Amino acid sequence: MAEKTSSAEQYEFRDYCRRWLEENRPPPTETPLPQAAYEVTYADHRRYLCDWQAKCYEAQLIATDVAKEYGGHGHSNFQAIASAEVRRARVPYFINWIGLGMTAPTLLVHGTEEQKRRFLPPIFTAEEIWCQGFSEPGAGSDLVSLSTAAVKDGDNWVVNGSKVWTSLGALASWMLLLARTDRHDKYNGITYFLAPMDQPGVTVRPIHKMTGEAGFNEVFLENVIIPDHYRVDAVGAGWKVAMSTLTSERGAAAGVGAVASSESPLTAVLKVIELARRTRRNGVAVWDDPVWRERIVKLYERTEAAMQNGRRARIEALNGGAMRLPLQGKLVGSEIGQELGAVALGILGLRSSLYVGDEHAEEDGHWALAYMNSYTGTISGGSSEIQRNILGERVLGLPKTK
Amino acid sequence: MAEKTSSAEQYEFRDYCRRWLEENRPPPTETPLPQAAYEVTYADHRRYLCDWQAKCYEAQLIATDVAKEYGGHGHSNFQAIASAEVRRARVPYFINWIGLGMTAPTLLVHGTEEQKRRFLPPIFTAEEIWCQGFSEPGAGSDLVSLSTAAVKDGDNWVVNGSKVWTSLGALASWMLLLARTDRHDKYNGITYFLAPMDQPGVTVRPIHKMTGEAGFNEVFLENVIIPDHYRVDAVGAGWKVAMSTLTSERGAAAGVGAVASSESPLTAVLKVIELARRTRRNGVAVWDDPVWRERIVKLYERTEAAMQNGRRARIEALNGGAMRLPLQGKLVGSEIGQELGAVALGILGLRSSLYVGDEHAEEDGHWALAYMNSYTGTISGGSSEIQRNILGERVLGLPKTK
Amino acid sequence: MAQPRDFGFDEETGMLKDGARRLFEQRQPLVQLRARLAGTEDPYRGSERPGWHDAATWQEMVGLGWHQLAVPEEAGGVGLGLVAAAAIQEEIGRAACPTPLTGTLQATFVLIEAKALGHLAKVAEGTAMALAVTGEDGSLGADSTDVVADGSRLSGTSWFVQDAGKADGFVVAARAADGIGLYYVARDAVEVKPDRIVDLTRDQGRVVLDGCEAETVAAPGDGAAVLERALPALLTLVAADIAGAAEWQLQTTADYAKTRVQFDRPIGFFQAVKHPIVDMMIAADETRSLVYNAACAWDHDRDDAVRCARLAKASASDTAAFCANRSTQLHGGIGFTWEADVQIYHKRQMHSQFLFGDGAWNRQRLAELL
Amino acid sequence: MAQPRDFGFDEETGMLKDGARRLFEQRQPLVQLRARLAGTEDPYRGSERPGWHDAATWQEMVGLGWHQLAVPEEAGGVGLGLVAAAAIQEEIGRAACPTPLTGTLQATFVLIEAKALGHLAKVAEGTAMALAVTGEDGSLGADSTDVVADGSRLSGTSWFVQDAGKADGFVVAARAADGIGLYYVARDAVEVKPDRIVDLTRDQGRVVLDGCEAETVAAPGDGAAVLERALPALLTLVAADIAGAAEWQLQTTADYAKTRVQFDRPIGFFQAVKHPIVDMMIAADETRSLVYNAACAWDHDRDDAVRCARLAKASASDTAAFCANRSTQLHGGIGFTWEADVQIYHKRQMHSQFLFGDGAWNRQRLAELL
Repeated sequence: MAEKTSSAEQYEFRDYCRRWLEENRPPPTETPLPQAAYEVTYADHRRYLCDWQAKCYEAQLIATDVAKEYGGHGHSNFQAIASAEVRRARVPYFINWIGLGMTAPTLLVHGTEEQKRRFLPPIFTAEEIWCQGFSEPGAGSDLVSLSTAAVKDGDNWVVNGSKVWTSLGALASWMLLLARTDRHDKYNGITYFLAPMDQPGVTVRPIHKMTGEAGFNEVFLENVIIPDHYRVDAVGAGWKVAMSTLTSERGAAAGVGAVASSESPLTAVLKVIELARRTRRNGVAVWDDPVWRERIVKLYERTEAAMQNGRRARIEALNGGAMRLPLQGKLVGSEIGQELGAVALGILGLRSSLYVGDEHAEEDGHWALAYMNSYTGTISGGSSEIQRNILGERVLGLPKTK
Repeated sequence: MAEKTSSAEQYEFRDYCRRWLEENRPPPTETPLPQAAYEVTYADHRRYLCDWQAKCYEAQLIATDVAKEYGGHGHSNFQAIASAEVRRARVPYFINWIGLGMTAPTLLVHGTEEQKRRFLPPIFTAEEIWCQGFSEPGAGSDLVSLSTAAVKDGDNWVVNGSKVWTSLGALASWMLLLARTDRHDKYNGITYFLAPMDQPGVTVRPIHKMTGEAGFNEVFLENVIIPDHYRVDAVGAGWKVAMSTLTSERGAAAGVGAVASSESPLTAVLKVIELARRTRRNGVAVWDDPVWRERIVKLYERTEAAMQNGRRARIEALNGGAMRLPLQGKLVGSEIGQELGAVALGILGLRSSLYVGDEHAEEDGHWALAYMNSYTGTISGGSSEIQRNILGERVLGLPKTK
Repeated sequence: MAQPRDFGFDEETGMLKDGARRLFEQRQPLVQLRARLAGTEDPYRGSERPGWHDAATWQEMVGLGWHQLAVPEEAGGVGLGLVAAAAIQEEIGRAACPTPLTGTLQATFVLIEAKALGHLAKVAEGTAMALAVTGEDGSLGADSTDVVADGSRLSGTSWFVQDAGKADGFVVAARAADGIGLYYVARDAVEVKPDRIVDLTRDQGRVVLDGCEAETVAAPGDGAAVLERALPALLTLVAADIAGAAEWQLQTTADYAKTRVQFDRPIGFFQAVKHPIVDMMIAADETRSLVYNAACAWDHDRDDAVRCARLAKASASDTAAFCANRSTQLHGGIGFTWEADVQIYHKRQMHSQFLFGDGAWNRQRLAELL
Repeated sequence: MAQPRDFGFDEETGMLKDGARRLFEQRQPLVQLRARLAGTEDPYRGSERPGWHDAATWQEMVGLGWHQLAVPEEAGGVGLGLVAAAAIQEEIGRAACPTPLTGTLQATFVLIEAKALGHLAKVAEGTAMALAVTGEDGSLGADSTDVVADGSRLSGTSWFVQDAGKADGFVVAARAADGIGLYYVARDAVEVKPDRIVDLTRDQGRVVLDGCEAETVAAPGDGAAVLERALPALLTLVAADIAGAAEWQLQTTADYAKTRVQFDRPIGFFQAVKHPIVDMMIAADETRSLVYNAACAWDHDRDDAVRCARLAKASASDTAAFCANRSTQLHGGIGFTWEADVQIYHKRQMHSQFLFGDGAWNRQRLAELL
């Protein structure tokens, strides 16, 4: 629902979105879509999702509030409504989530007029898929120590190095690239580029996760050429630019309509409760085993608390500081998600062994996938260990570990 | 029971100990003794416990294997038997546990002939109570940063500074003192002294713990005089000497008969199970509440595991290295003890509020005392945090935190 | 959702909460309490420790009308809801303040559910009250009472009465022929036997009734239902107290970690200290959010109030135990001394943990609603 | 205590254990397994993943007599006890080795309790066996079987048969008129339908019986009791496997923490990494000690064997889940990739966790003995 009390035409727009989504919900894919947009690898999934995003763009559910000259629809205060309705409708996610969630907001703030006109439209229509080239094999949690080097050569930059954990790397035609332009200045030696993927020096190698899925990629860059006008902001400003998008990511995303329309945590817990109710072992439903019920209800309790944290975060008198609760979101959410997966496997017991494709697997192995994928949540995007440092230092003012 | 299969006279000696302890068990005190020897503060408790230790010494249960010229009884391989029987008999602890457990072993290894003849006999008979002056207000976990200074003045040392967490400080006539004799050499600037407490420069201030008990003391040393012949080992060798006693403490203790004859962890867990069986809330015994039973049995499981760790530690083929299991003992034992206290309070629920002296308190507040005192276990003698560093570094070879 | 987005926390409530905080900062209840504790430390031979609260602070609260905060206007009260009451209780918890207001607020919500306007008027007049509803085994639920009602005469003992020594009167649950009833008895009509308890900030006691005359608050057979209806408010108030105390434990431990130096660094530098403090914050924040949600549900979405209150107290009980444990551990040696205030909060939290049921108990009740 | 101090772990057992460890170090089962996994990764479109074990390694084991380790001498076996069998199983777990020996050892102890000398002789001759005793819902206890016996003919499906693809024959629990009986059927008399499972080191399957002839191992009515008697050995064997795997997870994670550099230091320098690794060691050691104790109790103090085995598996299940979780987390990004071996152990541990009951289940059964 919209943040502010809705005016008449906002109500009207909401009804329009709701109706459109009901009428245009796409049929399910043959092979189920991955649980998260960053897992997409198959060509047929790609086609299906690009068509879907384009259709949603046409329907003004994407780029709703973006100016017309950049391919937007020029409304104001409509995007939040559209995004909420998309989330509510449980329709497929938008494949170009990095383009919508990171490239567009970054360019809207830091991009040149030329860059905005060139890059934004095909992002909205999913004609150009984007991926992110920040992490490196040697620089995981310690992002700023990245070593991929960009050297100026006339009007171009020549880039050499490698990136890792690159979602959509195999499907993307453009990469948000952080590269080192000064090896002597750790923070101010990084520059932010828009890198074209369709050139010989770019090699993409899929990384299979423990689930067997291959959404992540390793990307090798060998003498990759980037015209200087594809540089974002000043040389050496890359870290500042990257931080501004990373931190404002969620907020920015709403601005162009990137919504991972995946189920809410509470929905997930209620599914676990249902699972426990229908799963019988040794003659009794697992839900009727007080030891398991205690663990499940504790999970339900923490999930409801996380939701209420989100509500409280908006109330200045009660939130204990603007960043205190938002900064907890990633840590708490990912750890609750991991516990949820572990609990689901525990409920299934021996039956949790049955995986995707087994005719007797519960929900075609959904819970094993969810459990294993939960480690992506606690490790990438700043591991739980890093999150605790950030919270201790930024919120509580404890001395910096590093 | 003794480590090696017992010879005939060892069996005979064991029967003698067992009989003697049965016949000489002292009557209970009017005010119950504190749960641990380091809590003793009352004069009547002191008298009672000194008499008891002296009697046990006469009966050859203490200093059993120590040479006659040092006040011992000159046996060999009898002490372990005596100590085991004392533990088994559940008789009061020996008040001079620091003297028996630390001073005596230290002097037997590092002391001069004169020091051994002078100090050992009154330790065994409890005529001279000892306390330990290692920790300082500014140096808790970081023991080696101690700053109490000893300055040479002719044949004497003049000591100024203060010590903290000094058990028996108010009853002791001697203190094992670590003092800095060189402020420029952190490790080799510490010297080990035998300090006489009966002099004007020594002020003892009791520290009340959260339980209200006052076993710990702060000891202020102002121009305290120590003759040089009360120095142990070389000037600057203090840290080495202290470590050798601290690490060999348990083993050494057996050598002279310091046994805290407190109940075994397993006995304690079984008492908790009994408590859960007889405590009824809302009409059912807590033991019949599966959620509480799960938590109690987990505690039982970990306690049994700790016992079996002790057994495995002696088997070279299975112990994963000589120090791996012994170094876990303090950490695991103290954390199990804390969980045990917390579980007991949880079983009692509202009734856990009733404390020592309340006519309706369960076992006169035993469990509240046990819970609160459990923090002494997880904090002093190297906190759980320090223990994890030691285990990670010494056993697993991880890089030193400091 | 039927609830307002802002938890119904309006400007007036905000001023009330800030006012409470300022009052406790001025009155320094723990500093005053410390003076009373001198000489009572030794559990075996220390001098007796009578219950205490600062009468002047109580009078000031009465002057400000906090005692009648939740009393309906038709009974002469301010007529605010649980959001306001929980806000003040949170500040009481943060200050670990011994005060009759805690029991009086609890009694108020029971009296409201009993529609006992007459007794609510007593509260409005400044009568401090406490609930006397628990039996000897500390069981939960009204039916655990050991008190028997014969007409309007009550006999037996009511156990675990919180802050019994501070109350001018008691709302007593008693068993009559037709079932549980609720009654009011004045302090001077009964004998209050103080318990010796661990918590230094409460005085718990037994209320012994010897056939004394009592005024009926809820007729026999209605008492259990009244308490059941009031339970969400009671759970929320205790949870709010815990949330306030947990915030104090968090801030105090963080401050200590910034100043205490070991190994040449403030200990907060070490992740073995930093990360558990962060976990304290996470626990405290989860509880706090659930408390505001529960209070708001009571005021604006009563059908959902039980579920929300169970959530709040379940979370609060676990948070109380966890923050008590970590706050002492991370203070090191000083943490388990009498002179450190962390021990005072530690004991209050361990006590609050069990009031109206521990975490597991409330989750079991909660499960029945899912 | 009735048990020998050294867990009955004599020199011969020590040599056996070292030998097993050396064999797996030479044969590198995971390296061989990796080759078979290529192309099967994708859960949706990867190629099929047939169960696999290294036949040569199995032949070598048979040559060394490990398959008949626990078979009594009168049946032509070596006649060693559970201490020896658990020692080998611990090494199998440490190597995460796919092998028919796991199921064969389990079957052996069931056959021993059934006094089925004839079938024990089959084992001694090198017949690999697996237990087929579980029903479709994965319930524990013999009575969960969905197989029905009509005289000597068995029909129905036996579920969750571990390493079904590796066995030459199955010990099947089936329901007859007079109760549960145990039967032996050869591999070629049944249909084995492989499950698609998460664990890469086991091949689990369903054994479908279509009225096939079976040899009686335990008469109808005796089967449940036989399985009950053998249960401590089964629990201990699985717990030993977990203990071995947990030790691998501990050492591998510690080694990674010494070499992986972040923020200019090996990550093992940071307490956020160091301390959880220590907690892995504590968990692994508790389980390992309880395993040795349980094996020793079976061999030397049978009356206490059930209690000790429940302790071992309860501890092992929790250790499996905890070490799996931490080993992946502390490996960071590489930890959740297919190419890192931690994922193979992670999956094996999650699977082992549930065999013969998880931690809570075994603690519930344990409580009944206290």
